[in-house]
Amino acid sequence: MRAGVLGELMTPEAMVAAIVGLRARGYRRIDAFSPYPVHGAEEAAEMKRSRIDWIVFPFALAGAGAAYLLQWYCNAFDYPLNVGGRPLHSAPAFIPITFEMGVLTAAIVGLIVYFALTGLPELWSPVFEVEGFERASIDRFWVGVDAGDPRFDRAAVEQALVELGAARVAWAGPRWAP
Amino acid sequence: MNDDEPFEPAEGRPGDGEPDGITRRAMLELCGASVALAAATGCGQNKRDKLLPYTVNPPDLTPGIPLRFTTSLSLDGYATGVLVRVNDGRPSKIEGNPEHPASLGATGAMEEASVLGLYDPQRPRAILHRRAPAAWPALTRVLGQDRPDRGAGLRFLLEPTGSPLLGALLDRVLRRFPAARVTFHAAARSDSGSLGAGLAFGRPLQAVHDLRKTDVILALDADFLASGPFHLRHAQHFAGRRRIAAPGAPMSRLYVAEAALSPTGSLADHRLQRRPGDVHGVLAAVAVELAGLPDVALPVPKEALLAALAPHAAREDRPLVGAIARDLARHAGSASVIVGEWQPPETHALGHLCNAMLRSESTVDLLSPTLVSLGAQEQDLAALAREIDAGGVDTLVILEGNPAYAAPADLDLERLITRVATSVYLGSYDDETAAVSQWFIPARHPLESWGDARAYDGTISLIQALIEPLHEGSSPAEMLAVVAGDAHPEARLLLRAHWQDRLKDRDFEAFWRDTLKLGVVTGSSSPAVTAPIVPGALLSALAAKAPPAAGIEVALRPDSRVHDGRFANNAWLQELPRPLTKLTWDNAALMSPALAARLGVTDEDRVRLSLGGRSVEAPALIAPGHADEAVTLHLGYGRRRAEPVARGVGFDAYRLRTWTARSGAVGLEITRLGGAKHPLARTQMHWSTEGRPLALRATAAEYQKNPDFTAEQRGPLPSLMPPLPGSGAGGPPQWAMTIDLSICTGCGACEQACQAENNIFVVGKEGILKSREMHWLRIDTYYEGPSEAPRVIHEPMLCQHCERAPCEYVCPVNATVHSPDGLNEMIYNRCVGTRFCSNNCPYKVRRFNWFDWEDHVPANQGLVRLQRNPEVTVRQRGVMEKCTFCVQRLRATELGARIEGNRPIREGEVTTACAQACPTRAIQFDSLSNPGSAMARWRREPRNFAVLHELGTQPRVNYLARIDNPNPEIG
Amino acid sequence: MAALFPRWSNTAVRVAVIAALGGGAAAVTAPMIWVRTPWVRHQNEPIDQPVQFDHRHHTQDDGIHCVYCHTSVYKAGNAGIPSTDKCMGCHSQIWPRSPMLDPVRRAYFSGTPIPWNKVHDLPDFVYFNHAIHVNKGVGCSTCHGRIDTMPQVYQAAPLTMGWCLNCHRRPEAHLRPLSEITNMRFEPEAQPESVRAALAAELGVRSNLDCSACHR
Amino acid sequence: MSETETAALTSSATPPLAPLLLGHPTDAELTHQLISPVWTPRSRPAWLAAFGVAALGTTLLLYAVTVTVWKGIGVWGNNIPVAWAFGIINFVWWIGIGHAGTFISAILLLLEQRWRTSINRFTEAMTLFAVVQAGLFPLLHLGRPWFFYWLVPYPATMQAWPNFRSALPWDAAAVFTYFTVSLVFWYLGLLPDLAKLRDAAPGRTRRMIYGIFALGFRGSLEQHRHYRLLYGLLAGLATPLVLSVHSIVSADFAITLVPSWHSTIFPPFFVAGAIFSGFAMVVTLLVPIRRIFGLENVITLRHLDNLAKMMLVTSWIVIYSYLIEDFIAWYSGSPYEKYQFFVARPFAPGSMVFWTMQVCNILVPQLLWWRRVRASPGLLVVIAVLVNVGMWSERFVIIVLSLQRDYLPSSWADYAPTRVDIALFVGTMGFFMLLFLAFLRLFPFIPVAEVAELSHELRAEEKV
Repeated sequence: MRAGVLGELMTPEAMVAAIVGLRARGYRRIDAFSPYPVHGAEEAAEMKRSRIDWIVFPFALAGAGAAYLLQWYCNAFDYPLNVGGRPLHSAPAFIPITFEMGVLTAAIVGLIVYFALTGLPELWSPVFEVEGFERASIDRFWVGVDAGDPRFDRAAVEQALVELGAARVAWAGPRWAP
Repeated sequence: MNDDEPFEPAEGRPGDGEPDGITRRAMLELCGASVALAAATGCGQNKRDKLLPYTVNPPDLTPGIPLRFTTSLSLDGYATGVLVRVNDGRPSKIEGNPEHPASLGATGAMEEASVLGLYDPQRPRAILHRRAPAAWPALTRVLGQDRPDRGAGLRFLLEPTGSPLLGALLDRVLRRFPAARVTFHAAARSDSGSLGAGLAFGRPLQAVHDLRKTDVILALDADFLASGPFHLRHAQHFAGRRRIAAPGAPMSRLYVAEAALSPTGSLADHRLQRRPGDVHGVLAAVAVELAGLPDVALPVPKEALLAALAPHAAREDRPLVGAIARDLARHAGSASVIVGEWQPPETHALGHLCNAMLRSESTVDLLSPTLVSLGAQEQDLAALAREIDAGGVDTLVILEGNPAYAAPADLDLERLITRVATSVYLGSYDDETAAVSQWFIPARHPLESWGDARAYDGTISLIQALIEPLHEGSSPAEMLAVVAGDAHPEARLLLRAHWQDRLKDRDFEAFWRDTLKLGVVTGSSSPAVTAPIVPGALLSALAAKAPPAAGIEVALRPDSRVHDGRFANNAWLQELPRPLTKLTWDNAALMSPALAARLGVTDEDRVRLSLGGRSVEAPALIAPGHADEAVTLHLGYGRRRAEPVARGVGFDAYRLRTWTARSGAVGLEITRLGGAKHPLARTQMHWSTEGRPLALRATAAEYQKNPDFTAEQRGPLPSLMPPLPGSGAGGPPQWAMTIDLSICTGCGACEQACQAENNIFVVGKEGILKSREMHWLRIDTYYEGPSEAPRVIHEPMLCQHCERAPCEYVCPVNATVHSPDGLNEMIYNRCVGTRFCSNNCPYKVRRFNWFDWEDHVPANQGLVRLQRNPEVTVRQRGVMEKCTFCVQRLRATELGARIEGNRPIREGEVTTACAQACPTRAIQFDSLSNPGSAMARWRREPRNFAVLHELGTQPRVNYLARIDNPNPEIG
Repeated sequence: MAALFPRWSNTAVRVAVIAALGGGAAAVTAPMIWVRTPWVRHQNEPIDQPVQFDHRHHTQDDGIHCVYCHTSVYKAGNAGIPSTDKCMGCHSQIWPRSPMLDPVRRAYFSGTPIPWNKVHDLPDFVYFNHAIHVNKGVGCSTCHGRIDTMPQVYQAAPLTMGWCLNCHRRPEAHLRPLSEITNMRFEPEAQPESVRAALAAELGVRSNLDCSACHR
Repeated sequence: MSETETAALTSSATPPLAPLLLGHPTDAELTHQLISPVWTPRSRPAWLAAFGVAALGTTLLLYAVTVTVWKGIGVWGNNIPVAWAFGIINFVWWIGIGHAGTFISAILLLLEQRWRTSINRFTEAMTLFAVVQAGLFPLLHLGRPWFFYWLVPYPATMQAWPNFRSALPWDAAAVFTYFTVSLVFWYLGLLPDLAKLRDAAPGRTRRMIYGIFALGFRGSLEQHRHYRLLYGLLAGLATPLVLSVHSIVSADFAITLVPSWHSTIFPPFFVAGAIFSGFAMVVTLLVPIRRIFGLENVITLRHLDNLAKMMLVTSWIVIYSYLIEDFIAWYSGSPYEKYQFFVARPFAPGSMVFWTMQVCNILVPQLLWWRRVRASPGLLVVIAVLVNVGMWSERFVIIVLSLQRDYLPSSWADYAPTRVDIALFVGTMGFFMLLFLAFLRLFPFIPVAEVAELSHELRAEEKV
């Protein structure tokens, strides 16, 4: 969230309810911050299932394939040596590393993709400037609407959040903003 | 020879003539070599190496191309001819001289190892007088001065020698000092052979056995295949009759009676375990049986003989000795009796009688003695000791032999020498004798000496220096020349003068050149004489011999490695496993399992051995197959004053030796001592095959009945792997080896040759105790049957160069791979040292550099580096190594053949160091593409097999199952 | 409440991440590049020698043949460094008093060798054999470069294992007629492919990638 | 899998199960309880003492490593034929211990076993630190460790490549992958808790340090959405990975022809053994920590009960493998195998270790059939330590006893470790403890976010 209005809620249930409420009011760019993943929050925000797995899969295949190819290149193509009378292209022996490299690529690419999708690392974010936001990682649940939402209106959102049970509401973002 | 005279190197075998111009270059090369070698041990890539060219290039030398020169190495007076490989001025490897009768191209372990002695950093470097450095002129003044007493107080003690030069010099000395006396003494040599001949023939003749013609042999306490002056010749000739080329082919038969299992005994078809003192009884019983056979011509009165032998013969089992006697008689004319060095004269005499009965004219030659003998001017060691004790000796000149250590203990020479006013000792080390002598002169190593020598059959060979002396020193010839009156004798000039004088009219330079090239003086062997048995003295001696007493007999024998102690500072020999016991870095009291059980003694227990008031402490070692009620001790250990390698190694068995009982005596008392065990470093700890088909054997009869008894251990196996490229006749080389177990004596010469050729480090006793020996080739010895009377088989085990090598596919860095010509290559510089290959080697022939052995073991340091073969990488710590089939030799030969127009490598053109050394020629090496080679022919024999064939490793080293030829009459 | 980190920290982190990744990559690739540079092997660096011996002068001005001094090149593993008497053979007559030749005369008369610095210094576990190469059509200049133009000898070729292997894989590309072995100006690569193939066939040259060909 | 099914699987019928979480703490209380050990000095004396011992052990390790690298592995007791010994035993043992961590955090996650929640962080850390110890040995074990990178296919000027037919490059790849994936998995799990530390730790410096490692994680919907999937994906990757790692380690033996190594049962046998020893190590560490840090409400007897049952199950897989090995040795008729299993192991030198293994791996775990044993933390620790001894002995038996008695009796020789061998082994335990204790002080070793989530879920269920 670059900029927007946030409201602090006390329980995860209230947070889900607030999201539902905001959506009902027609807001689409809703975000929420909670100490742990809250059941139903994503569904309430009508977010789709993450697609990281599908992004990672081709990389994993490519990593495994490259590993196999490299082994073939080293042992059967570039410097073919008679090793114990074994075939130069000893396919079964090349499998373990192929598998390991597939897993390794998947894990590393997965992490990179996660960072890319979530914008991490990002030590500073406008929300961190919000008074009391530090409890979002402990026992508070913050829900907000992004200023980029087509129906965004600061006063209206603040009003809605208070109605939905926010103990306090705050503006996150540049100070000079509306 | 004039140094400035151009010298044409002689072409062809065996030697490359005389090294030229060594005086000017020797030290120079040492410098160059040490720089090169200093670099060879490390990475050496960061500092810039130096190139040191000759200032004047010797005419016959191309730096980088090794030369081979002939010379001779003598042991206890008898010479063995050798070829010495010299790399850029450094003698680096001893090989056999095929032209020399005592070598026939083979070498023993001692010959192989002697090159290390040359570079021993602990060799003394200066003349000492009363332990302070002194100069040669001062010594010559003392030795060369005139004596008013005509030499009455002058005594010489030297080792027996056959050298014509020394003989002539002794004559000169005795002409100048007629009253002087000379003593010949060798601790590891007995005179009972010549005494026995004296009893039998009335004169001291030497028996030379020609085993090329011998079908049945009865060896009595005689290890004729692995010790004695002609053992290399005996071994090769014996193997020729022993090797059975096809099922049903004839082969010889060997009976052995002995106490401790010897290499010879391990090949016996029937082995009688007897105390040394009971061996006479065996021969007596055989003689009695022989005398009773119809076709035997008896040169002595039968009744008298039977009467004389009866007390001895009665102790033996008649059916057994009867069968032996009948077998011998059946082969009369091609049978012989060999009596061991340490048997008493009566046994030797009886042996001569038996040989006469067996019509042995063609198998046993009788020769006049080869050694120098001075008649009345000679006295024995006991007489010398008595004279010194009586104060009759003012000057004692000791020329080698270390008598203060190695003389019989009851003579107490160590004390007596100090009582001589002037004692002069020429010795290889600053040893026990040097410590008690006033003068000490370092002796030259044989490889830096000039001289001549005679083989056991009298053949004369020259000893030529192959390197300028590394240290100040002298030789017996020079010392005698000084006494004879020369001021500045030089051995080379003495030698040339002697032979010039002797040859008179013949072209001396041609003789000199040819002899040095060939290594022997052609036609110089002693002629055989015919001598009839003289019955009188023989019978009375036999009758007078008392039967052996009861009790434990101790047998004192020279060690198969350090001999009489002279090689004690040779780390290679110390670490070379003794045959059969595989003991290194120690000697031990060998005893039978039954005796050990009776005494409550186990391996490594310390025992006190007492004999006639003297005693030593020794570790016990149970030796399967040892005669009961007997203990064998090996001499040459427990040096009281010795150099670092020998220090603290073993116990001194000379302490139990007396002048009259040099071979041992009955009456040994053994006490078990408590306390900690004395760890014995042995390279093999398990002696049973556990029923596994590892070393196959059969009798000749079984072989004839079932020639395919090794079928399970050879032939194709099903495999999922792609087929291997074959090796057709005449195609590119495919190296392979075949080893005939029938003729392997387990002597260890191959192992020693391998070490010398391949820069193999020693690891010390500690290393052996930790099972970290580095030998690329080992000899596995397996015992079968009861440990009281086991059957033995030796199996040389080296890298098998498997075509489907299990070591190769587990190496993560491709440091061990297969070459197109069938070698299992080990690339040290690629090895990271995972040791996975060793785990997966079912033959366990890979060796690991656990440490930087040069850094870790002092015996690998210093001058000994100069011995190293520059064609073989010195291995760094952390890398694996193993037998390479001497790949440096293969590649050199291959390059030569390729340069000569890509011609194929000829049959027998190259061989490995082990095959080259093997006394029995049991190891054959060649390319499979030479189907006519012995290696390939042997493989086609039905008894061919591969060790662990069932694993599918397809080894390139194949074995021929051992075939024994027991007498069917004996159950 | 102010945030724990200032806004610029995001940029700092991005820079740090890029630096770390770049640094990691550099840490891996830099040594690989370094070992491929000539200076790691002192390639092309003239080596000072105890005597200022000039190959350029001896071979070009005086026309002395390589094998006159490097006598054993056709028969031994090493080409051979001439013994001092060879130098003196000429220099007892020519420039007998030159101060430049002082070390040579001193070596000759004292019998102490001239300590030349090794220029082509292979590791001790590598057994390079000159004889087989010159007898099979590999010329001096193929490995040593234009020695005849070097006032001070330097190592012209990388002498890495990979460099050896490149030739051992396809030796025919670098062969020349035996008559041209010592010809410094001859360029084997300039010959037509058919000529080189014929040479390889005539001399029986084959690709040799056997480890023990060089390591033993 | 429903809750009742889970219950049926993980416990015996009576009496009622101990709960996974005791009491009803609020999120704030829970968070405070779980992350406060990071900065509260409450645990200091015990911790300090343990840390001192661990530091001593680490010094010992440094000494042993220095001696080994400086002088060569001749300072070890290895020889020919026993070319592998303590180094590889320790490698396999430590790697095996690591397996339980991955098993708990990945496989139990996929199986939706909620009891993993309280202990997964800590077992993952155990995995990482165990793999660090394990990774030391293949390196040190090389004759020339400075050339370790020759196992990696990099473009060298010598143009030589590794040999991928050998199991050792497989090992290198597997251990490296295992370590990396475990690290990623662990770090990802730690992210939310690092955010908590950033926001709750006393002192700005501390908060900034944690803040840097938290990478700005703030628990937004987007971050949680991808997080959950990636976490699951990594668990999915780690599951076959953990099976493959010990399978590959077992290939170091199984691809050879050494009698008793050359065996197809090795991969499953090794994996089971690894998890067996890993669970034992978890129990060994968990019980004292739970006590020292007063975490009985989070790590309940239910957890210990489940761990004990896992040990019992895996012990039976191991026992089964022993039986099959013996059967195949007999059935194959190979004299080498038969000698190894029926003569060498029970009777040859070193057979004491074999019998130790029999007792510790076969008999001792059977105590876990009794509920009362499983409910006694003290007894569980004793059993777990014995199992670890037993599993170390098993590797000794497999490696040393097999090599001592292979094909040619002539080359048989016995093995004895040296002081350096022992120092290395003890030293790695010290180093492991050092890392582990540092971890306890620096990070919340109970995953706060996950426990809070669990607590929330449990409360929700209670209400239903």
